[in-house]
Amino acid sequence: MDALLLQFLNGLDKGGAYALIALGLTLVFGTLGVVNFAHGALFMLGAFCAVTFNKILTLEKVVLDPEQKTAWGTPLEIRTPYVEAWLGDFGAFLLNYSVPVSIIVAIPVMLLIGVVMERGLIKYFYKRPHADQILVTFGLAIVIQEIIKHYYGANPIPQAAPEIVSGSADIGAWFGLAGTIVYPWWRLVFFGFSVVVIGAVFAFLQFTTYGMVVRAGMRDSETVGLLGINIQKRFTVVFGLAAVVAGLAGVMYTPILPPDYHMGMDFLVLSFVVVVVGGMGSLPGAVLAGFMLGILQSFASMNEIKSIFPGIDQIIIYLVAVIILLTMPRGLMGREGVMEE
Amino acid sequence: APMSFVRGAYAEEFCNMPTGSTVTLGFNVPQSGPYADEGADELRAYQLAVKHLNGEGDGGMLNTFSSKALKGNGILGKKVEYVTGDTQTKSDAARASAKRMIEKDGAIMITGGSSSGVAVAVQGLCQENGIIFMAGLTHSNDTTGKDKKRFGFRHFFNAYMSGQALGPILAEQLGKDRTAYHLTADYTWGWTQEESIKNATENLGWNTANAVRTPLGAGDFSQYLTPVLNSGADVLILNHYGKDMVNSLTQAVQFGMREKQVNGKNFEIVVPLFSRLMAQGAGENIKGILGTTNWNWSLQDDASQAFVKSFGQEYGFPPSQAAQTCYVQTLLYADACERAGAFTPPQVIEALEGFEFDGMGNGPTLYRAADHQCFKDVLVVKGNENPTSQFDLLEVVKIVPRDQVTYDPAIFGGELGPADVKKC
Amino acid sequence: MTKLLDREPVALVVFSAVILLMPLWLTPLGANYPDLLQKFAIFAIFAMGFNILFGLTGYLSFGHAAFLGVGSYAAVWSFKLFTMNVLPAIAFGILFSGVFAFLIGYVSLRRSGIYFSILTLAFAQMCYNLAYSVLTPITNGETGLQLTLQDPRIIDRMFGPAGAGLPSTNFFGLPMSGYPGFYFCAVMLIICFFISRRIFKSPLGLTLLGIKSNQNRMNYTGFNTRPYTQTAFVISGMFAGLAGSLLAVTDPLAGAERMQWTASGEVVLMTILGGAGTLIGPMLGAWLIKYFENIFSAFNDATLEQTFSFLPEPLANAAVAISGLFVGEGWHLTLGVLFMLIVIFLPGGIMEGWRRLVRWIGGGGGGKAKTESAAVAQPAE
Amino acid sequence: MLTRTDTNELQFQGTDVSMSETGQSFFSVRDIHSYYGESYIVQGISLELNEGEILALLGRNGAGKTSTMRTIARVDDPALQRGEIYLNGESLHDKKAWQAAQLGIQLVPEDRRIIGGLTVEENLVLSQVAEPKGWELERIYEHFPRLAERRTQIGTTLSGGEQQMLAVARALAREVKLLLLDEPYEGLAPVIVQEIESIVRQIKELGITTIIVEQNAVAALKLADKAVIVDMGEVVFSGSAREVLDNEELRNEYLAI
Amino acid sequence: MVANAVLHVADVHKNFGGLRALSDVDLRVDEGETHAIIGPNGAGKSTLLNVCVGRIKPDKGHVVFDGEVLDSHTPYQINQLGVSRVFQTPEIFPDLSLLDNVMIPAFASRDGAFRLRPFRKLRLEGDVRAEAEKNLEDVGLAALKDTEAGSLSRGDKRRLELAMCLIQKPKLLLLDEPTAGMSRHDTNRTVDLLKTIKQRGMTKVIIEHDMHVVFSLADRISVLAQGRIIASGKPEEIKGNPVVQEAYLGGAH
Ligand SMILES: Nc1ncnc2c1ncn2[C@@H]1O[C@H](COP(=O)(O)OP(=O)(O)OP(=O)(O)O)[C@@H](O)[C@H]1O
Ligand SMILES: Nc1ncnc2c1ncn2[C@@H]1O[C@H](COP(=O)(O)OP(=O)(O)OP(=O)(O)O)[C@@H](O)[C@H]1O
Ligand SMILES: [Mg+2]
Ligand SMILES: [Mg+2]
Repeated sequence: MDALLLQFLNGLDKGGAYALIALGLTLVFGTLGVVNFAHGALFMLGAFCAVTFNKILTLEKVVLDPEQKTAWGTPLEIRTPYVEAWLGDFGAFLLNYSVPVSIIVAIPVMLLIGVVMERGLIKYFYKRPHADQILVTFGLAIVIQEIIKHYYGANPIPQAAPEIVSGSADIGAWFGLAGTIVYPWWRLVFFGFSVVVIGAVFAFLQFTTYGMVVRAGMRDSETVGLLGINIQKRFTVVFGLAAVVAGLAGVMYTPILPPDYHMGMDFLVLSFVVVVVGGMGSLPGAVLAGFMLGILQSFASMNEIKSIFPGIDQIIIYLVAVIILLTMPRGLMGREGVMEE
Repeated sequence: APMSFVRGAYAEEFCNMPTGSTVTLGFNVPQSGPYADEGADELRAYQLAVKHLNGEGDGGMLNTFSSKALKGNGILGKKVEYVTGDTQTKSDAARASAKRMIEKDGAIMITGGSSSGVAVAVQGLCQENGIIFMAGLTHSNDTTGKDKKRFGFRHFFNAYMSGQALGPILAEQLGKDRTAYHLTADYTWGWTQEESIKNATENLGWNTANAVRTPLGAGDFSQYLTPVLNSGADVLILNHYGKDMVNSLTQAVQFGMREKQVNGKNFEIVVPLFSRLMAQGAGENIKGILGTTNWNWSLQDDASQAFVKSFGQEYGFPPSQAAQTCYVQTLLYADACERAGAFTPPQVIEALEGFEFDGMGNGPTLYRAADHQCFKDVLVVKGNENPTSQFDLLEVVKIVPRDQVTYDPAIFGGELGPADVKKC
Repeated sequence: MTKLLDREPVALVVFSAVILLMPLWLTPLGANYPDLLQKFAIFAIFAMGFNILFGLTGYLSFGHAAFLGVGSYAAVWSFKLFTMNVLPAIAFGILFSGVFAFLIGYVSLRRSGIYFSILTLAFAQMCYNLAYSVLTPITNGETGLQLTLQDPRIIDRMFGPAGAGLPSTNFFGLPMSGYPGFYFCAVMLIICFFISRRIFKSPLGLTLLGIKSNQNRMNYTGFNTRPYTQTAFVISGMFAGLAGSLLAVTDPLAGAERMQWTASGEVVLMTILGGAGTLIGPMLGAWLIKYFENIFSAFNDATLEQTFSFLPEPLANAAVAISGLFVGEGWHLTLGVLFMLIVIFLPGGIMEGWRRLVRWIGGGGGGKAKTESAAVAQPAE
Repeated sequence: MLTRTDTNELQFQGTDVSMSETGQSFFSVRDIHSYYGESYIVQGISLELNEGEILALLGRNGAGKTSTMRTIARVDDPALQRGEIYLNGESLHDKKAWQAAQLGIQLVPEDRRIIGGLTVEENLVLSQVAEPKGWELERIYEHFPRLAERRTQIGTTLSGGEQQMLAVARALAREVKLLLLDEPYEGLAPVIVQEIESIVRQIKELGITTIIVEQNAVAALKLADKAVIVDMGEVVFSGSAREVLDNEELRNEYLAI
Repeated sequence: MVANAVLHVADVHKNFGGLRALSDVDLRVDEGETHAIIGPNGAGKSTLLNVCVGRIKPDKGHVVFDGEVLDSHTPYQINQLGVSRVFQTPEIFPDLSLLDNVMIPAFASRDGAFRLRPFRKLRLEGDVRAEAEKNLEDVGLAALKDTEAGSLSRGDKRRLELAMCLIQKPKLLLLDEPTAGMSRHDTNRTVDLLKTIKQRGMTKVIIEHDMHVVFSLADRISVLAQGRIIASGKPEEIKGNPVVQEAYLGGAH
């Protein structure tokens, strides 16, 4: 029973991540109709916002100590981080909270990246075939990746969660069953965060005319323009929003998955599957599919199930995707006519 | 007729026989994909080795190597040149790259790589083409076991040796009454390592609670980690490498496994195969975790010191185990040519088979003729609790002597195949 | 000249000449060694087949690499079980991938657009994941399926005992490595070109284009579109299977990565890069990507220094530093930039560039379209 | 039906300026040239209109009527390469479609362009997102009871005629200074044609300037003050509507009536 | 009379949600006849055609074509039985040339719903091409045969679609407002064309709001309003019918 509950928690957490990544993708893909293969790169850039922020905080003053030598005979370097040297305790506090604090940095940075990307490149591709969009965004993703690789290397760069949430929460204890359900605080934080972000995006797009205008613009931007609406601007905003959501997901995921330059590609295929299983053009669909696949994947990985179907955990997502797409023509909640050609 | 046929028209005795004043080696390393940093380090080591072979620089391990055949004038008087390629850590790409080196660049020896799949694939290719392959980083038993090849040699240790070396230390440090839970990367290397460690620990009286296979590149391992907590196991063994290991370890620590008490004992995590680059990726979480490694720059013997010195001076930081392996492999090949007095592969193979040497950083070493596996001391290491620098991540717990890890070649089967001369 | 190339025999002769003379005209580009030539031919077949599906029907399969993988595995098993002769291997490769394509296509083609793409992707990823781990007894997992000395090779054994080493693949005794291997692949490519050209210029091709343009109209026009798309899917799956088995023929090893989504993505990129829906565009795209992968990745600082040694020292250093970003480990960067440049400036891929060139030359009054690449690129239209 | 004067209409009349300060007509198009990619379609068309006038733009299929209207509405295709357009003293040729729309141009496109996936009401709400707004929804529903019934239906599943009503209604939901009607009667039953005709008359009474493209030339000319006939992207006749109705030769040659 | 009814729509009902699009529709179209359907917008005319070509399944009732009950037939099967349709919004192949647009339907009627001859050369299909050219000629688009259909003006697209249907030589041709958006000149040409077809004995159902067209072509007219047939008969009868006047034609006519 605890095992099941724990797996359910895992599923929620994973689902939160999938949903969050898919959410940004579905904005661009399901709403603007751009097959954005660079979405994973945006996720990765978010994570690297956290890395960079941390790097800046830990910039070190290097003093050479001619007395001591390294194993290869050069003088030993003595390093002290500037922030700590200048700001003392506050510096240490900043360092400790560098991941959550970097959200503040990531929002404007990702917004800027998103806007520049849309203005500079994507906007010329709204009317182009999907194939062209794939090629250009894939090219862009490679370029972004390689730039990151050039500056940060290929090795993962660990990011620590703040100390206060680095341990585990004894959830069982809240219900008088101490020690049975123990779950890392950061994962709970991540889950909560994803729910909040998803909620905020929903509120913005589902329940306001803004969302309707954007959907309309995606169907027929010319006619929407004829009604006096500057649809280009709204596309830019939506794209920027998608970049921010992807970036925030990246930032918050760093303590769970030490980021490297390739992490975007690793998530790319999965996020496309989530979006399509959810149904094109549907935000709730993408979120639902994210959680559903996350939870199913967790359960499929249980030893009891793996022993009956070896390898099921490796293919469960694709298997479920196939079953859903075959039984429901437009995924879970897809709209008719979106990307069916 | 196409021009390229002309090259074959030389009365070539064997594939890519060096005829001019130079000899070309092929360095096939991962330059993209997850192991790109490792590949970059390997390439640095190769470049250093070439320098030393050609008599430039301080000579590095040339000075400590027990065989004194190398004179710093290239190989057999021919200047060493090299070509590079990207394996992408994919067998297909690695083979394509190796083929380019053989067919286009005239490489007489191929070396490098950072995974067993690539090593086995390229080794097979080299066997078919009659080119010597000096494996880079490959830890699977298969490379010199069931997939061993006459033209392939491995300086790196393997999973079996990791198990043999690690087992007694685990028993010593963690006690004999332990229950282990394995998480294993679901492919050949993972399986051989799981098997080796399982055998070694079970022989010492440990129980195995479960051994669970995890998909390669799973990213989030939480669904495999939570069952560990309630399984009654008190040791978690992560048979993962690279990114998978960094992720699973980070997440295991997040799940509070380091602080846990099970059966009145501290819960422990073991990572049988370590590398410094991985340790860097895992950050704080690596501290105090036990594992094995092929070589570490903190070793105090002359050879290691000499190598660290020349590498550090050249690049400003110490070499990784991958770098050391690749450096040594290059020197060993060159030395074998010198001793054989020829580049002819069968003769070089003969010179390498059963070769005993010292002064390459791992103590006395043997290239066993029966399977081309090299036998030397194995390092049991631990994540350093108090690193003195950003490179000082691993602390050597024990140097396990070579006898303790030597095994009967028959247990892994395989056939070396013939050592005939091939033209290309 | 264009008119002339419209004639089938002329087109075939020109195409064959270009392909068979590749070792010659690729020499200045440093790409004239057997392995790369083989890859050029093989991936051209793969992309050409993919184009029969994507270029004609508009169905974008994101799982085509599965058929490549199946073709390879089938061929290697044929080598292991029966004979080192390549003909049965190719036959098995085509057959098995055809069957796979039939099954996957049968299911996936129930959906269109992105839903279809994801279905094919899901199937291919399942194949890949299983091949990598659970199906190791059949696929030999990560390491890839290889020949071993213990293989039964029933048919070969009937004719003589096994030699000491591993036998090589052969075409009735002619070993299939090196240049003979390339010429074998080249002949296959020429046959595939012929088939593909015929399909493009047949009523079937026009029908498939109709499906791409307006499937709804096709239904009300009396066509049962499913069997048509299914046919295109199977044909292109078989092309992929052939390509896969040729990979095994020239190099008898089949790895699971061949089925990964990145491999499927690669053929999509090749096709779009060259120009989807054109006869030879996909082939050009395949060449370009393979060229970069194999040649650009091989540059290192030493080779760059040599290249720029004619420059004065500081200039040469700068040149090495800058160009070093784009070659060697930076070859991906070059590829990414190239993708973007081509799609931004040449919507419609390389073939679009070609058309513009022709128009420009034609418009410029020169009329001298007899550049070297003229011969390469022309048969498409 | 539109005889009641409410505040809205008064406002329209309040801003009544028949000539702008520069002394030009209320709306003028001067020698416009536009292209679809490389095909040259609108080849130098000029029009002049005073406020409140109706212009009938006539010509054969493919003559370039739709292209002219689209150029005036400033959509991207066909691209305007040369020429000037002014509405009420403001230049339009350097504006984008949405800017032109905010200045009071409304195009009712020939293929209606009801937006898929949105309901009838959403389609109407959409046209009131940007300022300045025109008729209130209630008023629209009053004039088009059929749309009121279909409020929550997806717009694209309306019958052809219903879609046409929606397209006209959508334009009226915005404050219009110049209404461009591209074949508004197409596909409409005679009763509805009469209905729309009367709406167009009322629009004229409100002082809204209108350009109407219609194959049913007689019907259009009955409404119109001026008429322009285009052929092959050029103006071949420009004059009063009466002249066309009276000139049999002209009608035979370009209109086949 | 029953014997030679080519099309029989028998008691067809269709609801969309709460909306009754068709109720109790019973319609017979005789061999060789041109049957016009008129009615106000949203009356259900297009829906009726949709039921006939299998795009929509009726909730109740049947469609019988040429003695065959079209209950489980798919659109392509119905077309193969000999029913072609011109849509209200032109359905053409926008990326293909006009000639290809017309050749494709010709293949469908010659080769059936599916026939695989991948290696046959298109160039050898001279007779199909010639016929396609002739059909384009008939609708007056011969000069444009190599242009992309997507760039046609709207009236031209309609004529193209007509040509695409005519080349199939269907037994029954369903026309949904074939002359909408056509200039008077072209409308007249189209009417002439449809008249010649009539002489060839092709049965037609035509929906049209243009009364000139209706009265110059129709043998019989059915009037549909709110999903019901409210009148049916010879053109003269319909013209004089006061209910029809009220519901459809409006006072003016
Ligand atoms: N998107 C396009 N690309 C290229 N050419 C086009 C495009 N749209 C229209 N044309 C061409 O422009 C010319 C004028 O077309 P337009 O639609 O303006 O005519 P029209 O007078 O409105 O005709 P109709 O009465 O049939 O609607 C036609 O010859 C048509 O083929
Ligand atoms: N898929 C659908 N869902 C809901 N309602 C529909 C659907 N299709 C048609 N309708 C409704 O059914 C009614 C009949 O539509 P239909 O298209 O048959 O009308 P019509 O007689 O062809 O009109 P018109 O002359 O304007 O084209 C309309 O009110 C329309 O809104
Ligand atoms: Mg028009
Ligand atoms: Mg209708």
